[in-house]
Amino acid sequence: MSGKKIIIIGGGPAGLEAASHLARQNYQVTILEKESETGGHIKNDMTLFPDFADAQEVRKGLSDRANHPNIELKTGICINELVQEGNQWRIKSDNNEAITGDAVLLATGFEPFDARRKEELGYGIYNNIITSVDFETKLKEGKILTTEGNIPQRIAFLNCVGSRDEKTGNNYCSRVCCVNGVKLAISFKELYPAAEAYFFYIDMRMNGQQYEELYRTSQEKYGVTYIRGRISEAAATFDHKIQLKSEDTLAGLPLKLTVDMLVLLVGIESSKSTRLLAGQNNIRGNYGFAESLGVNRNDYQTTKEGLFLAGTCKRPLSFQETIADAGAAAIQIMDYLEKVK
Amino acid sequence: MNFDPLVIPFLAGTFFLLIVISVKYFNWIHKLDANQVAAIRKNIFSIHTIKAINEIFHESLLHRKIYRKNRLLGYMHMSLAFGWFLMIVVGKIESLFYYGSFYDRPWLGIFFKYFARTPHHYFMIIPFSFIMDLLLLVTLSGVVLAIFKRIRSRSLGIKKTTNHILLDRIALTSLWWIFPLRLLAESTTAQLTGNGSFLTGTVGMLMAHLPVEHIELPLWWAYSICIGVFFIAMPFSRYMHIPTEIVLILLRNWGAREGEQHSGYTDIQLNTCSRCGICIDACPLDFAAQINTVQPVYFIRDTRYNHLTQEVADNCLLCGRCVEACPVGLELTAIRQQVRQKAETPGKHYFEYNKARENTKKVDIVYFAGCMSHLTPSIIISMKEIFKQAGISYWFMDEEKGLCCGRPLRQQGYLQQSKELVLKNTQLIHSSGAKMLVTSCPICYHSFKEEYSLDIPVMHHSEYIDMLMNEKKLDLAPSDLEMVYHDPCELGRNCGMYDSPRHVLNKIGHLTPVESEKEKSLCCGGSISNMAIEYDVQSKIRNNALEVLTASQPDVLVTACPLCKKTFGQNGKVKVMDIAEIVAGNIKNRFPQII
Amino acid sequence: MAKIYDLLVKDVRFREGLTACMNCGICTASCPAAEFYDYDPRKICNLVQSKDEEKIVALLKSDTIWYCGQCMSCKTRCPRGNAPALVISVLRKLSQELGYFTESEKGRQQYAINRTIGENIVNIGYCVTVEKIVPKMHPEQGPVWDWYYQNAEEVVDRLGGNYMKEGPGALRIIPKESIDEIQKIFEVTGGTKLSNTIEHFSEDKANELEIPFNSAIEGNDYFNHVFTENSNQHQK
Amino acid sequence: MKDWGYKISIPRIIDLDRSDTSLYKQLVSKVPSAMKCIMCGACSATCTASNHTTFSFRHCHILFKRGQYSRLSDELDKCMLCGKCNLVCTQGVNTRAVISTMRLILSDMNNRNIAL
Amino acid sequence: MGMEIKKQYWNEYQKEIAQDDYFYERSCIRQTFFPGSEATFLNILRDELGKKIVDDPKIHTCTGIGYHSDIVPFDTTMTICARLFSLMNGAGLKNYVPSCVTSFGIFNEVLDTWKHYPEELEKTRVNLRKATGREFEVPDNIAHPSDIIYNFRKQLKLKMKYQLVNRKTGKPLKVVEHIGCHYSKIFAEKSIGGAEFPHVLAGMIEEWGGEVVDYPERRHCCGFGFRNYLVMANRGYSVANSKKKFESMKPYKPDFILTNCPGCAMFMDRWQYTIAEMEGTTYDENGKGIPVLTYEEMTGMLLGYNPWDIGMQVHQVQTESILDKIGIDYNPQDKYVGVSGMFLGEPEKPTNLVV
Repeated sequence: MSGKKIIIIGGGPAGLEAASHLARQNYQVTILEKESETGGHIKNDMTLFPDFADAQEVRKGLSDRANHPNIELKTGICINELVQEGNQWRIKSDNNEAITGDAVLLATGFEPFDARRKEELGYGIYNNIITSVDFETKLKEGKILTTEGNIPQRIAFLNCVGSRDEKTGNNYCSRVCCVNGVKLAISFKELYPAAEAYFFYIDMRMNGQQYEELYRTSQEKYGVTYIRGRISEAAATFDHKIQLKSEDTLAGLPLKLTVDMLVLLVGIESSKSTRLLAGQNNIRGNYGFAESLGVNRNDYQTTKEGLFLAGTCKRPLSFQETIADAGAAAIQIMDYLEKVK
Repeated sequence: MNFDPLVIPFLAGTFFLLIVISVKYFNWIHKLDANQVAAIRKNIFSIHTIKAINEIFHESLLHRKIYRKNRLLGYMHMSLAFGWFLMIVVGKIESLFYYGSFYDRPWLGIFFKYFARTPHHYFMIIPFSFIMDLLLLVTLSGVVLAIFKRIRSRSLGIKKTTNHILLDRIALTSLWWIFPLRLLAESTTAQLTGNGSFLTGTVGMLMAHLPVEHIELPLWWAYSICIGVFFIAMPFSRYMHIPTEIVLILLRNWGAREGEQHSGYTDIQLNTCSRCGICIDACPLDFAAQINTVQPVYFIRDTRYNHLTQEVADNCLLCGRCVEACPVGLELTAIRQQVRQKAETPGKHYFEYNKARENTKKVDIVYFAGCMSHLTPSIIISMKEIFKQAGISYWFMDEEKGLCCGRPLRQQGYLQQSKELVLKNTQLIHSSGAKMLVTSCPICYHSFKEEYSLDIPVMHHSEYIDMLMNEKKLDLAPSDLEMVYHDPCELGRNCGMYDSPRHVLNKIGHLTPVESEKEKSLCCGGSISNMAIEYDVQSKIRNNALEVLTASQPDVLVTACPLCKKTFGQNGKVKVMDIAEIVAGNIKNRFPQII
Repeated sequence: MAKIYDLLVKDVRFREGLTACMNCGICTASCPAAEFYDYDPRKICNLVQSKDEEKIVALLKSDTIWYCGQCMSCKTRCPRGNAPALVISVLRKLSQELGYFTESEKGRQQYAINRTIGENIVNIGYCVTVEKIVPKMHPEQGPVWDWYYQNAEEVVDRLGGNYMKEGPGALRIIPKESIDEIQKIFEVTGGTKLSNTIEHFSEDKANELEIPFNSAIEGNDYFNHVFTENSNQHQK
Repeated sequence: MKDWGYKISIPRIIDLDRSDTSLYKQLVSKVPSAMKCIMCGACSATCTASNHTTFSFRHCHILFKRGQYSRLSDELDKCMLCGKCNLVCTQGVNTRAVISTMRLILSDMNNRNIAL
Repeated sequence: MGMEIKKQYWNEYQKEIAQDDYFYERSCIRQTFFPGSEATFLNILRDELGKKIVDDPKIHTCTGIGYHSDIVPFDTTMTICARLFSLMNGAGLKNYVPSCVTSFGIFNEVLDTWKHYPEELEKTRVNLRKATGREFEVPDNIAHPSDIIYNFRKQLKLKMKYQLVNRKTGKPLKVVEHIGCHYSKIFAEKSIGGAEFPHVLAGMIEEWGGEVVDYPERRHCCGFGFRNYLVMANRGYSVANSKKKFESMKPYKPDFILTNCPGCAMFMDRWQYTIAEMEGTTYDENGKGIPVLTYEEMTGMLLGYNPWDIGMQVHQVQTESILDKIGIDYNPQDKYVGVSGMFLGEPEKPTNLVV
C-alpha cells in the first residue's frame, strides 16, 4: 500500500527486528549501521542466556529476516545529525549524505561500561583482569587462558561493575549482568571442570524465566561458589595472580582470595550515538538514555512526532526483551504512519 | 547293632551346637543390665513363667502370630517347627518302646528306622511308623511351601523376601535337605526291612527297581551330614532364633525391657530375629520410596554382625510399623536409638543460654503447643478458643521463648542434651502449679509420657477435648462433613491413642474408615526421626499415604499432629485440618465456622 | 532525653557519612580494623540506619566503635558515597557526651588520650613533641630514639630545628599568644567541655572499679590501667 | 626480653588461599541438599534456639563452608534439632542433617586432634 | 603493563598547585621525628627553587591527631584551622602548605564541609571571632609539600647530583611508595593521581631515575590508626597492619620505602625494628630491614645534601645502604654529631635488627 519510508538508526537486534516487521507490511525501511556489519553486540557473543542459544545462529536468523526487498541497509555510516522538518525527518551522516523519511526509529543500543573507570579493580593495569565482553570473545575462540598462557585454576566473577555505583554515576541496575555472569561461569566450568569459579555479588537479580534455575544449576551441578560481597580492590601479586579483597557479608567477615583471572561483569551504559541524537531532539533522559513518553504510558513514542525508540537505547534490556520491544515499536510506527497523511 | 559311623556328623553337629549356645547364652545373661536382672529376680518364680511357657508353645512351635497374619505362612512355619519337634519327640518315644530303655543312645530316635531293622518283634510298630510318616509328610509339606515361597513369595502374601547372607543360605539348604533325605533314606530301609508305613513304605516300593541296598547307606550319611551342617551353621545364622526366641520370651515375660545402652538382652533380641522379612513389607521407606536396604531385618543383622553403617542406622522414620508387624515382637525402635547414640561432653550444659520464663498466675492447666505447632498457628488459635469456650484457665508455656521437649535430640542419640531439656521443662511445669499438662504435639506428648516423670497427668489435645466433651464443658454442633482421620505415628502406634480422636470426630461429622489405619496407619513422611532422607523421599512417602487416606474423596483429612498437618498440607491436593481446628470450628452457638 | 538517632543526625558529618547503605561490604573489605578486630563497618551502618534506639545505645557502650583507625579507606570505595569512618566519629562523640564510653575497655582509653594528646594541644600547641615520647611508654621507638631523646636539642637543632626556643623553626616554643587563643577556642567551641566530660566520667568509672585516680599521669593507676589493659577479647 | 605491652595481632580474615574447605565437600557428599541453600535465613527466623541466642543455622552453614571451623563447634551445640527449620526451608535443605553432620565431622576432627 | 592507563588516571587527577608564595604549616609528628625533613623542604624551596615560603612561629597544631582520636570536637578543629588561616591572611598569603598529611586531610575536610554546609563556615567565623577576635579568609590553594616538589620535579632534576640508580649495576633502584591514607583517600580529587594509583611520589621516583614497585598491599594503611597507636594496649593492631604490608612487599626486594606522611615514615621504620625484636623477622636478605625515607630526605639526598644534616641518622632502620647503592659519599664520623659539633655517642645496637 504505502510508500511510507522509515529510517532505523542502528542495525542491532532491535533495528533488524523492527525493520523486518515493517518491511513485511510494505513499508520502505532504511537501516543505518555505523559498523561494517549488522547484529550489534551479539556479534561478539558465543551464547545467549538463559538457554545457551548459539548467538551467531540467532544473529543470522535476524539478518536473514531483515534481508528483504523493502529494506535498504547502509553500513559503516555514522550519523551526526537528526532533525525534524514538518512531518519529515532528515538525517545527516558524517559524509554529509542526507537521508529523509516519514518516521525514525532510534535503535542505537548501548555501550558496555568502561571498566577502567573503576580504578581499584585494576582493569587495563594488571594482567588477567578482563571484562565480561573480553571473556565472551575468548569463549568464542574456544579457550580461556591467562596472559601467561595457562588455564586459570581459579577464576572470580565480580558483579555490578559500573552498575549500582554512585562513584561512576550509574545508580541503576544493568539487569542482565547477574544472569549473564552465571552463564559465563557455567561456560567456564564446562570448559575446565577442574577449575574453581567464584562469583562475588550483592544481590542475585534473577528476574527472568529460567534465570533462577540457571543460578541454582550453577551451584548444584557446576559447583560455582557464590560470595555475597563486593570486591574492594584487586592487585597483582608477585607470582602474577590477582589478590582480591571483599567482605563475605553472610559470614560477616573480611575475605581474601587470590585468583588466576578476574572477570568484571560490566554494566550497560547509553551509547555515544544515543546521547548525541537524543540530545539533539531533547529526549535525553537519565544517564544519557533516550526517554520515551513513559514506561507505562507509551514506551515507544517520544515527545517528537515520528521519532520512535526501541531496545537498549532506552535502558538496560536483555536480548529477548529487546526483540519484543522492537516488535512493539514497529506496530506503533505503523499506527503513526496510518494517521499522518 | 546300634552304632554306625554315619551318626558321627550328627553327633559332632549336636555337641558343637550345645557348646556354642551355652557359651553365648552365658555371656548374654551375664551382660544383662541392672533393671533387667531386677525384673527377672522379681518374676522368675511367678505366674509369669507359666505364661511364658504357654507363649513359647504358641509362638515358637505353633507360630500363632504369623498364622493370624497369614495362614499359609503360619502353616509353613508351624509344619516345619512343630512337625520337626514332634518327629524328635515321637521318635524318642518310639525308640524307647523299641529298646525298652530311656537312657539309650540319643541318636537312635533320629536314625530309628536305620537301626531298628527287625520290626516285627514288637507290636507298636504300625501306629508309630504311621505317626512318624505322617509327621514327616507334614514337615515335608512345610519344606515344599518354603521352597515355593523362595520362588514365588507373593503367593504366600509376602511382597519382598530377605536377601540372605551366604551362611544363611548354607543353613537353609541343609535344613531343606534334611527331610527329603530322611524320606529317601527311610524309604530304602523300609524297602529292605519292611519297617515303613504309608509314606516311607510306598516310596520304598517305588524305589524297588533301584539297587536300594547300595544307596541306603549313602542316603543315611547324607541325612546325618545335613543335620550336622545345619547344627554347626545354626548359632551363626538366622536359625539362632529357634532357641533364642525361647529365652527372649521368658525374659520378656519376666519383665525385662530394652534399656538405653546395649546389653545382653539386646544381643538376645538381635539373635531372635529370624530374618523372616515381614518388616520389609511394613516399612514405608520400602513400599513408598523403594529404599530396601535399611529395614529392621538388615539393621538387626548388621548390628548383630557388627557391620552397621550410619546410613542404615539413621535411615528410619521410627514410625513403628515394623515393631507392630514383627512376629517375634522385637523392640526395634529402642535398638535403633541405642546405635544412634553420639558422643557428648560430660557435665557440659548445652542450653544454659535458655531464657524460658516461669508461670506467675494461678491456672488449671499448662498448655505446651510444641515447636511444630508454632508453624501451624491455626492449631494454637483453635486451642485458645477451645480453652476460652470451656472456661479453662491455662498457662501457655512455650508461647514465646519456649524450649524443645527434647525428643528430637533423643531420637538422634544426644541423650545428655535431651535430658537437660527434660529437666528444665519439668522444673517449669512443676513450678506452674497446674493440675494437668496439655500438648498439641504428639512428639512432645510421647516425650512427656516416656522420658519425663511428671507429677501431673499429660494429655494430648485430642484426648483432652474428648474429656471436656464428656464433662459437658464443650458442646459440638454436628455437621455433614465427610472426614477421614490419619493416626499420627507418635500418637497412635507409639502411645496407643486411637479412640479419643475418633470419638470426638464422630460427634462432628461422618468419619470414613480408611484402609490401614490405627496400628497399621501410614507415616506422613515428615518424621523428624529420619535425618537420612531428603525432601524428595519424604514427598514420596507423603503422597503414598495421601493416596490411601483420600481414597474416599473426603471433604477434609483430619489429623492430630502439627507435623503431619504441615507435611500433608505441602501437597495441597486435599484440605488438611487438625482435630483442634475442626472442634473449634464446630463449637455450638459459635460462628463463623472456621471451615 | 532526645532520641539517639536525632542526636546523630544533628552532626553534619553523620549526614555526610551515611545515606542509604546497600550492605555490599566494600567498606569492611578495605578496612584495616575489620581484619584484626571483631569489627564490621557495614554492620554498624546497617545497625545505625535501622534507627533501633536500643541497639544503638548498646553500640555506644561497646568496644566496637573504638576499633576504627580513621584511615578513611571506606570513604574512597563506598559505591553509595558513604563514609562509615565519619559515622564512627559521630558515634564516638555521642558515646563520650553520654558517658557511655567508660562502659567498654576500648572506650575507657579515651581518658589516656585526653590526658596526653589532649593536654599537649592546649598546653604546648603540639599534639606531640620529643619530650612527650617517653621511651618507657614507647618501647617500639627503639635505641635510636633513646639516643635522640637524650640529645634532643643537639640533634633537632643540627637538623635545622629551633628546639624549645623563641622564633620560627621545628619544635620551637609556641608563643603564649597562640596558646591563649587555642585555649579560648577550646572553651568557645566545646573542646574544653568535652575534655572535662571525659575526665568526669572516667573518674566515676575509676571509683566504680576502685582503681586509684588522680590528676597527674605519674602514679595514676587508672591511667596505667586504661593505657595497658587488654582483655584480648577483641576477635571473634 | 623487652616488655612491649602488646602482641602483634593475628588476622581474623577468611583467607580462601589458606583455609581448608574440604570438609564442606564431605558434608555435601553426606547431605547433598546442603548445596541448595540460598542463605535466605528463614531457618534462623523460625529457630527455637535463636529465640534464646544468636544461634543461626545460616551463619553456621556459611562459616563451615568457608572453613571457619574454630568459631563453630560451640555454636552448633546450641541447636535443639527441633526441626522447624526443615519445615520452613523453601529449598528443601535437610537442615538438621546438615547441623548434625557438621557436628559429627568436627568432633571427628577433634578426636583425631586435627587442628581446625 | 598498564602504563598508558595509569597515565590516563594521572591526567584525570591533576590539581592546581600554586607556583609561589606559600604559607607553611609545620607538622607535630614531622617536627618531632624528622625535623630535618621540614628544614630540607624549606631549603629546597628557598635555595633551589627561589620560592617564597613563610614559616610563621605563631602557627601550631591543627589538632588533627586529637580530632581523629575523638578528644577534640569538629567545631574546635574547624576553628583552630580558621585561626591558622587567619595567620596566613596576616602574612598576606593565599597558598596554604600543611607539612602533615593528617593536616592536609583535615583542611580538605574542613573546606569541603564549609562548601557543602555554609552554616558551618558561618558558625566557625563566629566562634573564631568570639574566641580571638580574628577574621579569616579561606586559602585559594592548599597543597601538600609533596605536591610542590612533584610539581617542580623537572627543575629539581636539573640540579640533582645523583639519580635513583644503583651505581654498580646501573639499574634503577626499586622503590616502594606509601602515600598516607589521608593524602588521597578522603578526597581523591585533591591528590595527584587519585587514591588507587597516586602519582605524587611515583612521579618523583620515575623522574629521578628510580623504579616504582607495585605490590598487593600498596594501598593498605600503615596501621597508625590514631588511638590504635596512641594507647599502648592497642599497638598490636598498628604493627600488624605494617607487617601485612612488609610481607606483601618482601618478594619484590625493594631498595627502600618512600613515604609521604610523617606518621607512616616513622611507623614503617619503627615497626620493622619491633617485628625484628619480637619475632626475629626482617624483610630484606641481610637482616637490616628496608630503609624508609621521607620524600624531603630523598630529594635532599639526590641534591647532594649531607645526609646527616637532613636527618637520615634518626631512622632506626639504617639508611647507609641507599647511600652506598647510589654512590653518595658521606662521613660516618659525622653521623652522630650534634649542632655544637660534639660527638653525642652512638645509639645502642638492637638485639636482632642489624645496624
